[in-house]
Amino acid sequence: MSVITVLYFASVKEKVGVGQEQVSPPAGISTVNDLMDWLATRSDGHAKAFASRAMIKTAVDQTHVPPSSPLGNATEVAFFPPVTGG
Amino acid sequence: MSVITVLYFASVKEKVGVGQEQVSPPAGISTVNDLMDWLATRSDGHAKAFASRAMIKTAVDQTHVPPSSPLGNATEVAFFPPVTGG
Amino acid sequence: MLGPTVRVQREPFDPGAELNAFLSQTPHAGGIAVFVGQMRDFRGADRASGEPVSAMSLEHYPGMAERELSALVADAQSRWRLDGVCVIHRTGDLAPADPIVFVAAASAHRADALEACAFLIDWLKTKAPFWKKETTGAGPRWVEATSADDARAARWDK
Amino acid sequence: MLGPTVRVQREPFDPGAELNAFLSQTPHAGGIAVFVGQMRDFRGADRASGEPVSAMSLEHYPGMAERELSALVADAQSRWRLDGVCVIHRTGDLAPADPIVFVAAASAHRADALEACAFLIDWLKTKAPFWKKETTGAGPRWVEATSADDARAARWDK
Repeated sequence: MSVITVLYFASVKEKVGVGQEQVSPPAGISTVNDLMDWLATRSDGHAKAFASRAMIKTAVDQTHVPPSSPLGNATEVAFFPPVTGG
Repeated sequence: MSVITVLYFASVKEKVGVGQEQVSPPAGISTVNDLMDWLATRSDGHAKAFASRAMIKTAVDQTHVPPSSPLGNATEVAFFPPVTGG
Repeated sequence: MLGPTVRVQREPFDPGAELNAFLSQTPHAGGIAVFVGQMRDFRGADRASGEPVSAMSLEHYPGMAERELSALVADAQSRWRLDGVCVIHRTGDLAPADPIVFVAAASAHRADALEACAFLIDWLKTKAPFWKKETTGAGPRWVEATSADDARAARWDK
Repeated sequence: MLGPTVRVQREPFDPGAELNAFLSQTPHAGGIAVFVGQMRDFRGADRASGEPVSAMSLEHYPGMAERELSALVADAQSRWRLDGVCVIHRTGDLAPADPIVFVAAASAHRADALEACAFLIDWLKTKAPFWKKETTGAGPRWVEATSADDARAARWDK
């Protein structure tokens, strides 16, 4: 699988400790859920960020998707809490 | 019965020919409907104004009322078409 | 909080200036909903099929117009938690695109502001004693009330 | 008609100036509905019982925020007949009473404008990637999404 830019926002970013990273997930990582499982193993911060999975929203290539979505040829995947703008 | 100020607005005013008049209705004029019946006899313009009774709205002392309302001690009665502001 | 603003005036008003004045009076509101009605240059469903309108004259019932608007504002204040309300209505001669009416409602929470604003303009349209006369190619003519306006107002009947 | 306006900006904006600019672009509209969200100086249901808030910081997802707002505008345009739409959203550091969001919708008829405006702010609140962090006496804290916002947005689900 090619390189994916992973973005974190708001409380998710604070837990992970960075706002952005480039990752190359191993074979078998085919859905957003798979990606979260794998990212959670990268550091204590990642583990903490992905612990409350129900509170994390996901976007693939800047479009909201459910976590069961396939990654396909995604180049940008974002994780963030429920939005609170407006 | 004492003197009542009668006001006409918009198309009703144009038909009656005046915007305002002081009237002293005879005994027996006890409701807004009675007043309309009596006013309609005052001139051809009045008759024309009150011909399409369903299209006339009424206010007694600056409050919307149905035509069956008693006049009571009203000092100001207004007749006008359905409102079209805003 | 200042009391509500209700104005019926022959002079033109500036919607942007009115909005900023209203906002300055409601600094603790989270949501402010506003409706501006302006003079349309056509009659009917849309401009393409409508009859051109070149001028408008707005008659009102002095005294009752202010009373009725104040009563609508009081009703809105009893239905929703509002930080402020403002209703301004023009009378007299208007040109196309002139602002006719300005309604604003402010609240801690947006649902109250949005609903109060819609309520105020819907009820104003069916209760406040104003009458529009439009000038078209066929001359001046009184605007007729619509059943759609009655239906929208009826949604708010308790 | 000009295309819709969608702006995400760090700079403050002037709601009155934005309203007048929008009105000048929609001279044939009969009704213009506007919503202004401004920074509240308290958390909770009302100011009397709420926790004071002294500052706010608004984070957003650059790129997706603009895309999502444009998609909401396109959706509104497909649901209602609109003469114009404008959405402006602040980011960065805000002070109490600063305008956060400005939404405007113009139409020949007021029902379309009022409904489109309510739709836009309701959906913006649940879909546009912005996050508020409020500073209270206990320090900065992320604002949590509310089920009331979800419920309001769900009213518009087709």
